[in-house]
Amino acid sequence: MNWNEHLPALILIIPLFGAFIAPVCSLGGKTARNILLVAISFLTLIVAFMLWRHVLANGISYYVMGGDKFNLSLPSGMALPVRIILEVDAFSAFMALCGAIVSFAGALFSVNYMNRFTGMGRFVSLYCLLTAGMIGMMVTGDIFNFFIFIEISSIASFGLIAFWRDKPTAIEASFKYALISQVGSMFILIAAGALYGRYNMLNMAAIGSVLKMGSMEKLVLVFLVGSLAMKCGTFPMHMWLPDAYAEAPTGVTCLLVAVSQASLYGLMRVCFSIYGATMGSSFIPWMLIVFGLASMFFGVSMAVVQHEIKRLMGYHSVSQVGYMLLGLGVGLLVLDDARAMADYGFTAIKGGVFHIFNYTMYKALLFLTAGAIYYATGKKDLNEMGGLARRMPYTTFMFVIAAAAISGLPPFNGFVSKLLIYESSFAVHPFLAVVALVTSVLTLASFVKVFQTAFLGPEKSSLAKVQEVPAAMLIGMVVLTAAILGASLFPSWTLSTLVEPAARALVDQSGYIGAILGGGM
Amino acid sequence: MWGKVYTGFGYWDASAWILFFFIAAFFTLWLRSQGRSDYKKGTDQDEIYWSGNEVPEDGEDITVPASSAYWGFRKALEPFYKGLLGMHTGIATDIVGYYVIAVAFLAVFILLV
Amino acid sequence: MMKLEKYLEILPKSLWVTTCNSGSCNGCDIEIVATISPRYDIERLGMKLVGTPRHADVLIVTGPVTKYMTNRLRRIYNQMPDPKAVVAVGNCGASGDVFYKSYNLDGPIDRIIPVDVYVHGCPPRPEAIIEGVAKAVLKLERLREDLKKAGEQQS
Amino acid sequence: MIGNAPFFVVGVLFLMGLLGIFMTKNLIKIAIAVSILGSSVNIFLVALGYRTGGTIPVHFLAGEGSTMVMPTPQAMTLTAIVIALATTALLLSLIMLVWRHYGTIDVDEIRRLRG
Repeated sequence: MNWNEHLPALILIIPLFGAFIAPVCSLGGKTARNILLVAISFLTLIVAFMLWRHVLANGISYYVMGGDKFNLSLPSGMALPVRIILEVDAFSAFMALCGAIVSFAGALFSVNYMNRFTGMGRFVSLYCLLTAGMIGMMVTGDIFNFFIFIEISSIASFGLIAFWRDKPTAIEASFKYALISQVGSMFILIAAGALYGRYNMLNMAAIGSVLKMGSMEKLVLVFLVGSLAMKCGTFPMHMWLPDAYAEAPTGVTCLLVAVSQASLYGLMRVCFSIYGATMGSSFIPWMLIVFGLASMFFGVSMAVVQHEIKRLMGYHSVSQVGYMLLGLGVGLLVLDDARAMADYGFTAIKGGVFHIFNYTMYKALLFLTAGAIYYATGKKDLNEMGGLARRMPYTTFMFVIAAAAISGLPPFNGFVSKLLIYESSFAVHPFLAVVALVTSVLTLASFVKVFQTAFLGPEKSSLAKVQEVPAAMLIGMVVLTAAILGASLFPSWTLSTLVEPAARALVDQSGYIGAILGGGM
Repeated sequence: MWGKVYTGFGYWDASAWILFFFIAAFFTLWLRSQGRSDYKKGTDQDEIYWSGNEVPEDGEDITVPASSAYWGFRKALEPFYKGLLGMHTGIATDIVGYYVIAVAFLAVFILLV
Repeated sequence: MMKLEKYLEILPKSLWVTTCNSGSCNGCDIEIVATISPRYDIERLGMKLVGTPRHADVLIVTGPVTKYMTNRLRRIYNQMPDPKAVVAVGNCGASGDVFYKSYNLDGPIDRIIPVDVYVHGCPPRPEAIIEGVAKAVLKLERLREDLKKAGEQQS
Repeated sequence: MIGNAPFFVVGVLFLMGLLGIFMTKNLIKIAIAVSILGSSVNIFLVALGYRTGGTIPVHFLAGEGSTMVMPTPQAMTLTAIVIALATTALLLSLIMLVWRHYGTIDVDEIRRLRG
């Protein structure tokens, strides 16, 4: 058996193994623990990359836990899909690659950033667990396992957000996130149970193949869409997000960005692969578009008036998720209209998928630069900063690149994905593109504010002793900067190799189902 | 690799923009090189002009804090921001409330349409 | 480095002027504003008011110099690039006028910085100010010649 | 009708849980409400797995009956219970820390992060 076939399991097992070995390893001292953290996340990155290559070359790869077929055949000839299955198509592999890059960068950053604190054994353990949960959400092909991985990542993130447990605000943020995500998970579980009760199956592909739209399915769809939209921070349910992002240690915030993208992945998987063309009405696509517009506009208008650097970036996460919902919602709207799909729908999906990659990279980088500022100055409030560009030239350089990318300044990658989204959503209604453009302007405005108040201006006496952050943290940022610059300078290459297979896999519902069922049970 | 990205209405070419960037950078640097270099260094001639006053040693005294940035924007949109900030109460049950209301709204409307 | 000769040949009679109010009653300042307004319009002569001494050729000072303004006036003068000329506008700047020997004065202006042209009047008419600035052009041309010679000797 | 009784119970419990979260101000009571919510979902899963007259799906104990109860919902419920246990423990420990830092467990007072 070729070991390439075990990649979907390996990508889960490596971080999970890291999570459980961490307490043992931290007995060996600081160095052993740091090496473990970096090595585990680097291995995950390598496996994610190989998995991505494998999926691109050989099509959808799936892995059955404890057997070679996912269904149990009874002597009577009846087949029941009971086994746990991991299914990785190009979209999942793409998301896992994004998540692994961010996890690696966050781990490199955390090595120095968390050096001054105790309890690092727990930190490493939870960090690996969060990575495992995040990647699990992306590779699983089973809706109940999706719930389990959501819970794993939620529980790990509660612990990590409240890691500085002597800070009251960290506890508060963690509690808010715990409460809302617990209620949300219950909705997801009830939806999974309802699907099981209806079809006797939990496998996403198998459910997708037999799904018939009825009242129950509609409610299930709403529960899943609402909860997953909450987990990735869409507008009326985003209030936990800036709190949690601002209070978590920075390496973790960087990873939380990828975790919210995993929830977005779940949302898209439900909408495109389980429901897909059987959705019937255009209500949910329009609701995704409306949620997207609302998150975009209100998120960024909250961000403009913030003066705490990570909180401001947290509100930007809300507004950037809006772009992806807009792009993917437009794609979902025209899913069963072949002509409109070829005209602009597929462009919208490409834009949305490309924006996922871009957003994960530059938002993680922005959070890392904010963390570098916090590490160097010990300050979070923009009012107390100024003139840091002279003291921290490398951080400033990387901040400028990330800020230009998130504001959609050409020639950076944010511009390319936003351009795809503008032009395709314009075809649906000009108003959508107008809101997206205004949001982009306000994004630029608020990052000009951050740049001007934190990095420019005269030096302050209170910041006279500030120095550039250590090399390991810089390397963590350089990884993400390289990803941004690569996607910026070679947009057509990135689109054709990275984005287009993922977008095609997302749209191709019958391919997703057929790879598992192999032409019927 | 350097090719164009077609958006359906037009295209985007990163290399054209980078070429433009270098041309613009060249002109900017050329203009800058035309500046006068005959001022007397170390005297008041290379000091900051601060309305004739002495420039404070500490930057703390002359920076505009971030809270004051976009003051006019915020003032002009006062009613909008009042509503928006009023929504962000920061109470945990309100956060859950918005979520449940959103889900309930979706559930009712998807059954109606 | 010394490309000064080249600069000095560019628009030799287009003066950029900055003003400094060293404690006047604002009468002279209003006349200066009237000078740039359409009726007198010194910009047709190539002159204009600029906001900072760093860009200026001529400094127009109004008012007797109060104690508070002494250092500031000196600093503004020092911050102007060479060659530079100073025009004192109004009687106060020339002699102190009604504030003569007042306890709060360090002036008149020529005790603080070298003045090249005095424009009298309380306040002077815009025509007088224009004439004063035109006289400053002569002074500046002489300074330029000196600087050119110095530059040639250096090279 | 009587067959649907578990689902009515589930609905009532679920609404009770949600209302408990909104109506009470005490963090401990909110944690209890979240547990009730979790329990209602667990009851839902267990009720789904029931087949009238079904037996356990193990061959040597199956007896005469040909209807067998699928073990999947039980497995799901057990997993969900374990997860609910973990989150409840985390919620309670967070509430403990909130009490330590804020000196109150009134949910309206815990709002330093806002705006």
